[in-house]
Amino acid sequence: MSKVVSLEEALKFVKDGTTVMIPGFMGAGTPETLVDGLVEKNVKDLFLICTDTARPNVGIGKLIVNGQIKKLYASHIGTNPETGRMMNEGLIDVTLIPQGTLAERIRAGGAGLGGFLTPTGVGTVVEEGKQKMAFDGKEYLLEMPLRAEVALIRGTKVDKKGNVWYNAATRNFNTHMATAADIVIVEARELVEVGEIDPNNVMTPGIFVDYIVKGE
Amino acid sequence: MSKVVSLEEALKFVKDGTTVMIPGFMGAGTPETLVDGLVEKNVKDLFLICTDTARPNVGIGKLIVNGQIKKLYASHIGTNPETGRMMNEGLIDVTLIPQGTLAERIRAGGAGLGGFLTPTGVGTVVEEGKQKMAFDGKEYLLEMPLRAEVALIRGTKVDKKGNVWYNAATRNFNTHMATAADIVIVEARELVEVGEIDPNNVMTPGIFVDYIVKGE
Amino acid sequence: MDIRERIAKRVAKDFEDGDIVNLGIGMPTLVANYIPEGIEVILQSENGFVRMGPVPEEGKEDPDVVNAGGLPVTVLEGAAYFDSATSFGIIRGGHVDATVLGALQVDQEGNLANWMIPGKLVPGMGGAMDLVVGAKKVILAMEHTAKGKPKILKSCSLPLTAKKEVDMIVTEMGVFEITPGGMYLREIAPDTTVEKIQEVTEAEFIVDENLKVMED
Amino acid sequence: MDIRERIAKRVAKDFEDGDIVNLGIGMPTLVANYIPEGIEVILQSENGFVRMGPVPEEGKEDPDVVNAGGLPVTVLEGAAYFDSATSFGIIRGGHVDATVLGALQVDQEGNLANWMIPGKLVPGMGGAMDLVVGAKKVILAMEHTAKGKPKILKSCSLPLTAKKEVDMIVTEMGVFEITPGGMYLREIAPDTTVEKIQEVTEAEFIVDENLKVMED
Repeated sequence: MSKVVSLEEALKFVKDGTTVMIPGFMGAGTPETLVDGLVEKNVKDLFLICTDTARPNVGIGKLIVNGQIKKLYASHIGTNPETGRMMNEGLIDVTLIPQGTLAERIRAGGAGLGGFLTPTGVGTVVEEGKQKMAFDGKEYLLEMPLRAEVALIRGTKVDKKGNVWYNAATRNFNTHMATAADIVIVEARELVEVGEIDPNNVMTPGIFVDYIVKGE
Repeated sequence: MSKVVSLEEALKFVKDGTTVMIPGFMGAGTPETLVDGLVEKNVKDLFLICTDTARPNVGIGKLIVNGQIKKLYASHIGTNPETGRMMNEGLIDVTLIPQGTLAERIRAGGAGLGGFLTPTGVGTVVEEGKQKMAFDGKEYLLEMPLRAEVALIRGTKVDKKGNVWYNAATRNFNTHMATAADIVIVEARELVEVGEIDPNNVMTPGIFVDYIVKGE
Repeated sequence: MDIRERIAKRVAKDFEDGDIVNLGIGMPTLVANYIPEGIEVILQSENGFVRMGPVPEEGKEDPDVVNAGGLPVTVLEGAAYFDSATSFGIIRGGHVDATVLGALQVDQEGNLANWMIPGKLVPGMGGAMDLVVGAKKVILAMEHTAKGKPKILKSCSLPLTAKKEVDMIVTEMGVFEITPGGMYLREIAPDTTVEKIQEVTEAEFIVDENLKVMED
Repeated sequence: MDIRERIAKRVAKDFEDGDIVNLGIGMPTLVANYIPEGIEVILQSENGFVRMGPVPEEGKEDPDVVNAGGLPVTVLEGAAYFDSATSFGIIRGGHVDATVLGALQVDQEGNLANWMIPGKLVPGMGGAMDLVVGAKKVILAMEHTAKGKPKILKSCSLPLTAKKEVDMIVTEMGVFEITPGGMYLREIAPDTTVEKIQEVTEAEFIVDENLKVMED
C-alpha cells in the first residue's frame, strides 16, 4: 500500500478538537502545504503543540490568526502578537514550556519513557505543580512525556517508504514529533525514489511515517 | 590547535582506575586501535562502561582477557566466557543493565538530565534499590545518568574539526558516549578534510570531540 | 518437519502486512525464512537499523553490517540506520509490533525468564527486557520442554525478564495465548493430544472451545 | 562609541579560543562582530547547529538556514546541524561555555528575569531557561537602566528565568561579577564614576580593590 496520499486524504485525520504537533522554528521546518490545508479545512478547537507561533502570516501563525486553536503548548509566542491577544482575551489556553523541556517531553513521549528530570525551570513558575527531586545537591523537575493524535511534519527529501532527510535548520522538532503521534503525516518538499537517501543519512526512518503528501 | 594527536598522546588520559566508555556491538563500532593501545599500555583497574564484552579476542573482549577491568557496566557478557569466569571469581565487579536503559542513561549523562523513568526492568532484579513511580497505572523505574572520564569512540569518517560520520551498524553507542565524558577521543577510520562531511549528515558534531587518532 | 522449523513457520503466520518485528537470537531468527508471500514484514535489529535482510553470500560480508548477535547480515532497500538510544526508543516507545524471543521459563501469568540462571549462566539481558516491555506483542518461540522438564510453569522460578508481558507461546506441541482471563491453548499440533500437552505443561491452561490444528 | 557596541565589544573580550557560545537575540547578537582576532569562537544556534556564520549577502538568503530568531544566517566550514533535543542536550549538558543574554531584571544573587512582564508582555521563555541553567558561564549584556530606572536590583520582582545562575553583567557603565561572596564591580567605564553607578544600581555591590577601566 502506498503511503503517498492527497492533501485531502491526509487531513481527514485532523478533526475539530484533535491534538496536533507541528514542528518549525519561526516557520523553518513547518509543513506549509499541510498548514494551508488545515486553514482551508477550517477545523476548530485544535490542541496544538509547537515551539513557536511564528508570525501572523507565517506557518503556524496562520492557524492562530484563523482562530482554529483552543489550547496551545509552546515555548515562545512573542513574535505573533495575535497569540498574546487571544490568550489575554481567554480565546486560547496557552501553556508556556521551556524549549529544551518541550523537545525532551516529546522525545520521551515517542520513546516510551515515563518522564525525566531536568534542572531547567527550577526556582521559576515552571516548577508549579511539579514534583521536585534533588541529587548531589542539584534540584530537578520531573517532566512528563507528551504525545499527540497527529503529527504534521516536513521533510526536505522523502522517499516512498517514508524515510525522511531534513535540510539545515529545518530539522528542529520534526524528528521528535515523528515518533510521538498516533498518525504521522509528512509533507515532502521533494518526493524521491527509495534508495535515493543513503540509509545512513535517514533522519526519520520510514517506520514512523504513515502518510506522505507532496508539498508545493 | 589541531585535535589530531598520536595514539600515545591520546591514551595518556587513561590511567589506572579511570572510568572509560567504549562503544561497539560485538566489536562493530569499537575503536580497535585505541583498544589495542590500551592493551599495550596495560593500564589496570579500569571502570568500563560498554554494551557487551564481545568475544575474548575481539574489541573490548581483549581488555577483559588482559585483566585490565575492575568494574564493568554492560548489558550482555554471554559471548565472552572470560567475563563470566572473572565475575564468578570476584575479579570483576559486574553490573548488568538493560541495553535500552544503558543507552538512555549515557544520553542523560551527556544531556544534563537528572534521570528518567523507564518501564524496563519493573518486576525484575533490575528494580532493586531503585525508586519506583506509577503514572496512569503503569510503573516505571527511576534511572540515573551515567558519565565517564574518558570516552573512546570510533568514526568511519572524521574531519579535522572532529565532526564524525558512522557507517551502518557501527553507530550504536558512539553518539551517546561522545556526549557523556570529560575527554572524548575518536579513532578515525578515515581522516578527511573539513567540509567532506555534509554538515547535515554529521552524526557527532566536532564540539564533542577533544582528540582524534588515525586508526589502522 | 523439524521442530524448530515448525515453530518458526507458525510464528511467521502471525504477522500482518507492514508489521515491524524484532527477532531474537537463535530459533526466533529462523522465523524470517517463513514470512508468507505477499506480506511485507520489516525487521528491526536493536543494534541500530530497520529493514534487515538475509545473511550475505559468502565473501560478501561487511563487518559494519551485523545483527544484534554480531553476525553479518544485509539490509534491504529503504533501510535506515540509527543509534542505540533511537533504536530502544523505537522498541520501548511501542513502535515494534511484535518481538519473537526464546525462553528458559514462562508462566501462565505471562511472566518470562530468559536471561539468567543464578550461579550458572549470567549472559545478561542485553535488549530483551526493553523488547518484552516495549513490543506491542510478545511471542515466545520455544521448545515445549527442556530435557523433558516443563518450561511452561505455574510460576517462574528463575529471575524474570519482565512481568506479565508475554502474549503468545508457540511450541512444537501447540499455540497458547495468555489473556487476562487465563492461558488458552488455541492450536494443537497434528501429532499430539491435549493430554500429552498437559503432561509436559505445569501451567494451568484452558482448551479453546474452537481448538484448531496447528498447520505445518 | 555607541552604548550597545561598547557592551558587545567588552563581552566579546571575555571569550577564549575554542569557546562554544550561544548569543541571545538583540544586543547579544552584536557580540559576534567583536570577537578578537586570533580567537576562534564557535557559535551555537539553539534551533539546531554549531559554527553559525554572519548574515548572508542580500539575495543569498536560504530560508532553511535561519537563527533562533528566524533570521537568515550562514554557516561556517565545519558546521553541523542537529535536531532540537540534541541542541538542548548540548545546552543543558554543559557543552556550551558561555551564553550571552539580555535582561529585564537581574539581582545581586544572580537571579535573572528576562522572559515576561505579567499582564503586559508574555513572549515565552523560548530556550532561555535551558541556556541559563546549562551554560557554564552566563553573561548578561544589558543597558544599565530602563528609562533611568535600575534593572540591577537587590531582588528581582518579575518572574524568574532561573535562580542564581548569572555570572557576569556587562553594561555601558561597568562589568560586575556575581560570586558566592557577593556582587563585585570589576571594571568601570572611562566616562563614569562609582558614585554614578551606585545611583542607578539598586543592588549592593563591592568595588573591586583592583578596579580596572573598562576599555572601549
